[in-house]
Amino acid sequence: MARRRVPRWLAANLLLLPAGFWLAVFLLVPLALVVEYSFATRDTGPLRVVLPWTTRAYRTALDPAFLPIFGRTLTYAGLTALACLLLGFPLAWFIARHAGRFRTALLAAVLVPFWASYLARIYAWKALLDGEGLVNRLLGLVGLDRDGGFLLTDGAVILGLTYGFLPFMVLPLYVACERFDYRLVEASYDLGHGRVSTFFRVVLPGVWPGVLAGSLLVLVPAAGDFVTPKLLGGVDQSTFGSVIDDQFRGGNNWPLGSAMAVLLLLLVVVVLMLRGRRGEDVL
Amino acid sequence: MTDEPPGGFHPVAERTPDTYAPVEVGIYGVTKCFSDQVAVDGIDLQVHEGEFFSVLGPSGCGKTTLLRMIAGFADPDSGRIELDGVDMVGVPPYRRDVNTVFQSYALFPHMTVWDNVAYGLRRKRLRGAELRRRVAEHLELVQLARFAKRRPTELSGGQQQRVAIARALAARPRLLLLDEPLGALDAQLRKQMQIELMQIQREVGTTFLYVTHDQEEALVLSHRVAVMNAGRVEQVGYPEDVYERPSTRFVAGFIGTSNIMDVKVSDMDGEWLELTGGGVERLRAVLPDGHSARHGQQLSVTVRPEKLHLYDADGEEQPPPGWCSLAGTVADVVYTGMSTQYVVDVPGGDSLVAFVQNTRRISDAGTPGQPVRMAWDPEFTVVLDSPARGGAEPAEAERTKEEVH
Amino acid sequence: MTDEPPGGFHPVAERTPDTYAPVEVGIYGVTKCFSDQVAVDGIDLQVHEGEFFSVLGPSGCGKTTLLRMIAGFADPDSGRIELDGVDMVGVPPYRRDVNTVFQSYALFPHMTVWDNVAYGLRRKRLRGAELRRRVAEHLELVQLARFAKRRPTELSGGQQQRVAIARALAARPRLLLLDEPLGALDAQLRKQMQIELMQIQREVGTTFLYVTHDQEEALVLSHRVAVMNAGRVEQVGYPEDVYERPSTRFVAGFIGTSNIMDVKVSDMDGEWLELTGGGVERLRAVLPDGHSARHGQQLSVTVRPEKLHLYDADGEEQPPPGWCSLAGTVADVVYTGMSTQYVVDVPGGDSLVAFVQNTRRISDAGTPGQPVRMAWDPEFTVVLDSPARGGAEPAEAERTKEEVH
Amino acid sequence: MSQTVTTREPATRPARRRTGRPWALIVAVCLVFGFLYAPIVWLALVSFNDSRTVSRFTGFSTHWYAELVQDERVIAALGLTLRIALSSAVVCTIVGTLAAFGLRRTFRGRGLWTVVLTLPLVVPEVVMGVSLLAFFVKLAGIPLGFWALLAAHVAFSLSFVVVVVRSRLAGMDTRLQEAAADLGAGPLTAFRTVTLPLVAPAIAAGSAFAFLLSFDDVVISSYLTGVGSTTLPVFVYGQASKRGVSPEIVALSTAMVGVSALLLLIGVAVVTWRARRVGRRVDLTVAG
Amino acid sequence: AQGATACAISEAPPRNASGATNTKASNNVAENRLNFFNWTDYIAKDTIPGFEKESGIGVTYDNFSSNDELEAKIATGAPGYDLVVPSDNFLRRFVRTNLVRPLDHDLLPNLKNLERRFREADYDPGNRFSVPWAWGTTGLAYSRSQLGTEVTGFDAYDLPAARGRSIVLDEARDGMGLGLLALGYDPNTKDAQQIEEATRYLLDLKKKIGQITSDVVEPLTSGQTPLAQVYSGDAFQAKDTNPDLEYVIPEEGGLTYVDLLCVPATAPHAENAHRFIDYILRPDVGAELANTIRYGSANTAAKPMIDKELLDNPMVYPPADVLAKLPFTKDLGPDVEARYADAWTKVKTG
Ligand SMILES: Nc1ncnc2c1ncn2[C@@H]1O[C@H](COP(=O)(O)OP(=O)(O)OP(=O)(O)O)[C@@H](O)[C@H]1O
Ligand SMILES: Nc1ncnc2c1ncn2[C@@H]1O[C@H](COP(=O)(O)OP(=O)(O)OP(=O)(O)O)[C@@H](O)[C@H]1O
Ligand SMILES: NCCCCN
Ligand SMILES: [Mg+2]
Ligand SMILES: [Mg+2]
Repeated sequence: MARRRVPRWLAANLLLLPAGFWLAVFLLVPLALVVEYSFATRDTGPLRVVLPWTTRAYRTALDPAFLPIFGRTLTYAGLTALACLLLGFPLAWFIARHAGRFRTALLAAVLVPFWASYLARIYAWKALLDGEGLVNRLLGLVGLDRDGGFLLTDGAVILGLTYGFLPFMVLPLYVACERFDYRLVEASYDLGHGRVSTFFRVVLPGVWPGVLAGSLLVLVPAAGDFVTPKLLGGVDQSTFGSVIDDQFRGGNNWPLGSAMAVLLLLLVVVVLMLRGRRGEDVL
Repeated sequence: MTDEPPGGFHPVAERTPDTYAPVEVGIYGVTKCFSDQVAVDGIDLQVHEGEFFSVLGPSGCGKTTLLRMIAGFADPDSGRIELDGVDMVGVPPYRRDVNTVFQSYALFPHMTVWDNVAYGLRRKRLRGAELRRRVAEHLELVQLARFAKRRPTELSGGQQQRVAIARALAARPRLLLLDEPLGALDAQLRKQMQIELMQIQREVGTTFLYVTHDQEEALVLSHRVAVMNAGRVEQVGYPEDVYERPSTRFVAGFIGTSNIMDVKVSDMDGEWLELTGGGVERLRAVLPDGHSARHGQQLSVTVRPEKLHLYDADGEEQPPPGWCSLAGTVADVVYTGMSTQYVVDVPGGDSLVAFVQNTRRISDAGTPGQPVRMAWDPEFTVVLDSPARGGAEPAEAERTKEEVH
Repeated sequence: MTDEPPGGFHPVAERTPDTYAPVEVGIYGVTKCFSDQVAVDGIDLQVHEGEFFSVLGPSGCGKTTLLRMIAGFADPDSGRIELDGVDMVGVPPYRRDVNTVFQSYALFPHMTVWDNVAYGLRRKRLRGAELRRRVAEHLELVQLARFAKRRPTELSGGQQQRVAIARALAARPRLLLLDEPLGALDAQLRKQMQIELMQIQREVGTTFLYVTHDQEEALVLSHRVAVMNAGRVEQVGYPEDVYERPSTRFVAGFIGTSNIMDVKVSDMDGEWLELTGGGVERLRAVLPDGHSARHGQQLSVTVRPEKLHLYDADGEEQPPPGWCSLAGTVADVVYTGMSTQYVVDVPGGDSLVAFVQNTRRISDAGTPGQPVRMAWDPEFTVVLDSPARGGAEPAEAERTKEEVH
Repeated sequence: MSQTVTTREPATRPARRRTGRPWALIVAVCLVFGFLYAPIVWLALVSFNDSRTVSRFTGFSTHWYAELVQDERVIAALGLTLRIALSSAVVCTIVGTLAAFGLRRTFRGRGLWTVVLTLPLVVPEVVMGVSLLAFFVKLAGIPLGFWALLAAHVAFSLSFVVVVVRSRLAGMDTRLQEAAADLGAGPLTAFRTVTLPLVAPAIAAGSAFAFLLSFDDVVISSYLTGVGSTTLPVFVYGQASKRGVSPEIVALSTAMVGVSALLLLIGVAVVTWRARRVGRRVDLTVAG
Repeated sequence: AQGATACAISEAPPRNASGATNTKASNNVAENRLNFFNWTDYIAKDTIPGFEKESGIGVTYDNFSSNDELEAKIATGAPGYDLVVPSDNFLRRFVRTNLVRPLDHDLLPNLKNLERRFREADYDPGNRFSVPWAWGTTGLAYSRSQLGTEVTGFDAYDLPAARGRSIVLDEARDGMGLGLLALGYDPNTKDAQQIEEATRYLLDLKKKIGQITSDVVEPLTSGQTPLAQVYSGDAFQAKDTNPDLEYVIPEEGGLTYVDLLCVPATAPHAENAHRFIDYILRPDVGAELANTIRYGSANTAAKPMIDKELLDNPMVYPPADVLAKLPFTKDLGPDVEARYADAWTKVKTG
């Protein structure tokens, strides 16, 4: 009757097998093609490996000229994640702690607007942010309007990104808040810490997995999104994602686009490898 | 009753609270309901500065709820709570100079034991060496110095509870609320901690509001004790008042073991009542001050098991004349270490309990089935406030009442 | 020692376990370490079928860890655990006919009280009316019938604990592990629950392995008791063995209050030892079976506080001749309800504790500063196994040892 | 009680009655919902606009809705998109939840798995689209269309499910699983009765993500749509780049939001009703 | 040194020698089907139903929104399309990489209906691979009321009302073309120096404009932008809803673009594709198409049936002197094309 238990590593790997299979076939193998292409010689036709092998694409990709774009990408993504956190936390906290039996309904209500086509939503924002748009007119009432509206500004891009990615912050945060033991807040108040101190010392660490997950889910796709900046941003809205996109579209430079993508992946892999123990449970 | 100067004899002089000290915690007509139930039901209590005040009561009687309102985690539905004379309604917990040892510990899981204890001190702007000293001191107090770097999940239940105590104590508030702070500790450590808590309380002069389910603990540690039941306070008084002169049937049944008998007044002789019932041959009791009784009145009386003396039914030693006494049969003998507990069936279907200290080896004790005579000095017969109720056990009866809400 | 038939006198016949019954739980040389510490250190224990077996020990001594290994949540690092003669290594918890009342309750937060209790029964394929009957029965047992629809978070601490008990009991396993199951209950309810648990145990014949920090509870409920310290078992035996004849200094100090004295053998007379030390005028003790002593040997002896008699130092009543006796001064008098505890300073700087049952009103008691004489029958002097150690308190000393790991 | 005279300074500020509700929080929540629904309200207004332009309101009309229901291509695209989104959400939920559980405790290789499962978040959309296109057509010989789209959508949505479910699992009280095992629940039963209900919010969130990501994807899908299988976003994007967002699409968006809001309300009603009924059942159980 | 390797992404082996002029086209799959891949909203209502009715061939009609999307699909080899509509610059790349098959002129008797200019165009002389679907020009669209003046050339980007709100197309050759034309250079120049100057000019222009994007219709109709470089067809789409708009070919010149029907090398129903091409070359069909999409028609025979108003519109059918300033985008070979691409990347990211 005594029977050895399935060892933990085996159980874990079995559970991971379907995901691993899927990603190996539909992500890693295709990415291998990208890696191959990144070492090819440039040609104007797509999807052809053109010899000789060269690292030229990598040299171009590492050109410091791309640094400002990299910086802008991070700024967009970072500010978007921050904005999502600032907007998402009150929402998540409220739903988790005060919404009672309307929890699910409110959560779903966060997602409902996303049934509208992405482009339709963005165009709606364009209209709202325009010089003649509602936002500008409302702000005009308090003298905060801006000539020509807020369209084609970095602010508009961040707003658009925030709008698009907010659910990706709210849901993980909600999940974390719902699990959070509110008695710890009471303990903190009890020991004399006010709301702000308690938030940073007890609540935030308590919901940290959710913050991490949400930030990851917002930060990374926001950094890769180039459609939103293109539609809402001004002239200088090139992001790392859009540069890569440009290299593929218009047949500009497929090996360069591939090389940049490979570098981006490497960067993320390194960051993941170096992340702290605390994050390991989430990412 | 609560503000009277000490009435009874007080065995340990330095334990006497200064009942003329200002009121630190004033609870006036406080009521708190949950959706379907009254958890705290119109409580009035005043705790004085520097007092060690205990609240005793059955599970679910509203002790934790009361403490939560004092700490500020919940607002009373009606009534008023004053700390130091100031109405506390609307004052958030972190502005009250009150700390709590939580029944569920509520330790911060993401902090080490050390950081948990330091948490309240940081708020008080303690830094560097001073902070380290205070934390170390309190960790030593609860014998956890070597666990400083662990996380709460890596501790045993008792160890966690000790961290909770250290954390609340370290902040040295004016008022400390302790919600069954020693519940998870073994008797040995518990006794040590009791002594530590008492010493700290006497030294620092912090007012303690102490919830416990251990009656002995309450009696030993406290200046005064309140006994709660189903959201109400049934009796407030000095430990020996509550123990020796329980005012209600509930208190008598709840504190220690009580032999409660439903009897009838058959005669009155000055302050002495002659009673019949419970199979006792001659039952007498002193009428409590301020009470009156009439002939034929139904009453409940009680006598503590340790006041009962056991005599061999046919032995030569017999109770002194004038004692209340009755014959019975030993039904059960339970060895409890320090003493042995005899359950004696008496005529009429009831049974009484007597404690006999094990001053001898236990093999000297009686055995089940043995006929015995029980007797006690009538001055230990205590007349209870509340009228006799149905045959239910007191605690049971209270719970049933609770269900009415 | 564990498999010997009952040796001492047993006050309550029906409580005698059938120690010839098959071994239900066999623990052989079990050790369990956490990263930096040995939690369970080579334990050997056998619990028999139908036995009510208690484990007592200080906070953090490894009780919960031991239970977790029996339940199957953790595997021993070395050693073997057998249930019903079958080696359990590798058998998952759900294949062991064992249920646990968790120290931390571990109630399912997403289920009502009712569903929590029904959980184990559903796993046993109980459905419909039968299921409802069993759940209702157990909810009534723990007096929570009216809370059936609540979630655990809406209950008081004691109520949660009762749900945990009902949940584990309802499944009626062959072996029930109870980890401080009554810790959060008031004394009244606790006593009721003790009786219920005992009745259930006797009725159903389930083997109980019971962890408690309440010594009296252990002594009252159990067939046998094991005392643990720092991951090891210090003594296993019948309750009165452990209480009256503690074999180590630790057990003596841990169970009840003990007066421990470090003494020297000054003479030997058959089985009687003449000892000097502790300021006692004539100190005698019986050498335990199987032990030897030599002249001049250092020993520790103990005497229980309830065995001590107090005499007015200059009163006319004096101890019987032949008794051990010494003079001292009352240092503290603590009222504990049923009895009063006297702390008496004796020559040499030590102090001894005596319990006197409050058979009289407490105002009759002595007062601090009063000179007294203490005496006891030498047959109650108990010689301890372990050699005398430094001046530290026993429990303290053990904890220090614990630190060595 | 007459001794309540205090001469010392009050220890706390003067009492101020606290109201029961967290008003500041409620205001914040309303503002966030305002932010979320502002463009939707605008779309709804425009969808009833008489004229073709989406910027000037010229009169009320349901004209665009009428046009919409007649547009077979939009309806077909919507049908395909919904089928893919639902399938993708189902696959992602199952596969992703399993993976999240696999990563729950440490074991050798967890770091590597984590990296692999995070990668899809990072791969730029074009790169993913192009490489998958090459993979399907050149390497695997899988025809473009439903299955290719599904495979791709699952590949890029999977991480979302994994991340959300993992964040819920992190630090979940393992004692509850132990309690379930203790009461005789095997791993599957314990999972179904205890773990699953507790992680359900995260799983639901994850599947919602998977659905929305698939439902809204343009870039990757545009490379993988096969002959006769255009998804709605790809169709809309094509149209928009030609002549802006058509009022028809605005009408469609409004209708989708309207329908999902309606479904939501029905769902709430059903759940509330069921909860009441279950409550009553337990009532009876207790009574009887 | 361009060679296909054995690796995964490799050039599909040419199915036929690219030199052949007249190859027999037949269906690989015996099916009455045609898979047609075209730009969104780029067809007349009756074009497909008419063809289906007449030929008995069922048409699957799908849309794409950029040449790149189309190229990627065609390039992988087997997406199943029989007929696609790349723009002229992409057709040249398709031809160079053997992605399209030569047309079987025997199956295209109506080829004769084509205007001469499109029979000899240097993107595909002799219509070996393609037949024009529609053509248009790159120019400027503007809002007269917003700018308050007529626009004649690229100096309109300096108008105060246009500052920060105007648009340049996000397409390498069109965008660079704007720079080259503004500086008076040939938009098909191979001169590295001129390309470099145009880059600098555009970087400078960037400071004045609002966006670089190809999505111009929406901003123009809604009035968000008062000035944009546009394809003529898009301009008319926008003008449909916003009559305030005007389209002008700047005096510096512009480019002519043609969207071309061609048959991918892998087409399963090549013969059916030819039947469709021939159908579209019919005067009535061509005219209906032109009247609907309002792009220029290359079908001379259809002219009589095209709306007078369209024919007379110089913006759709510019007079000869203007046409002379509107060259086709030429294939400049891989190296120069790459130079344009890099320059454009620099403009966008700089
Ligand atoms: N997960 C863990 N990691 C590290 N140490 C642990 C862990 N769990 C328990 N310990 C340590 O092992 C020892 C034994 O713990 P255990 O929980 O068995 O004690 P216990 O006897 O049940 O105590 P208590 O009466 O306080 O509940 C303690 O010192 C504790 O700190
Ligand atoms: N959140 C809640 N919702 C509903 N009822 C509650 C809630 N919290 C407590 N109660 C109920 O209020 C009553 C009083 O609870 P409280 O926690 O004050 O009891 P307690 O005296 O502390 O008991 P214990 O000794 O068991 O901890 C109990 O009957 C409990 O079930
Ligand atoms: N239909 C417009 C295509 C433009 C290509 N350059
Ligand atoms: Mg409580
Ligand atoms: Mg424990």
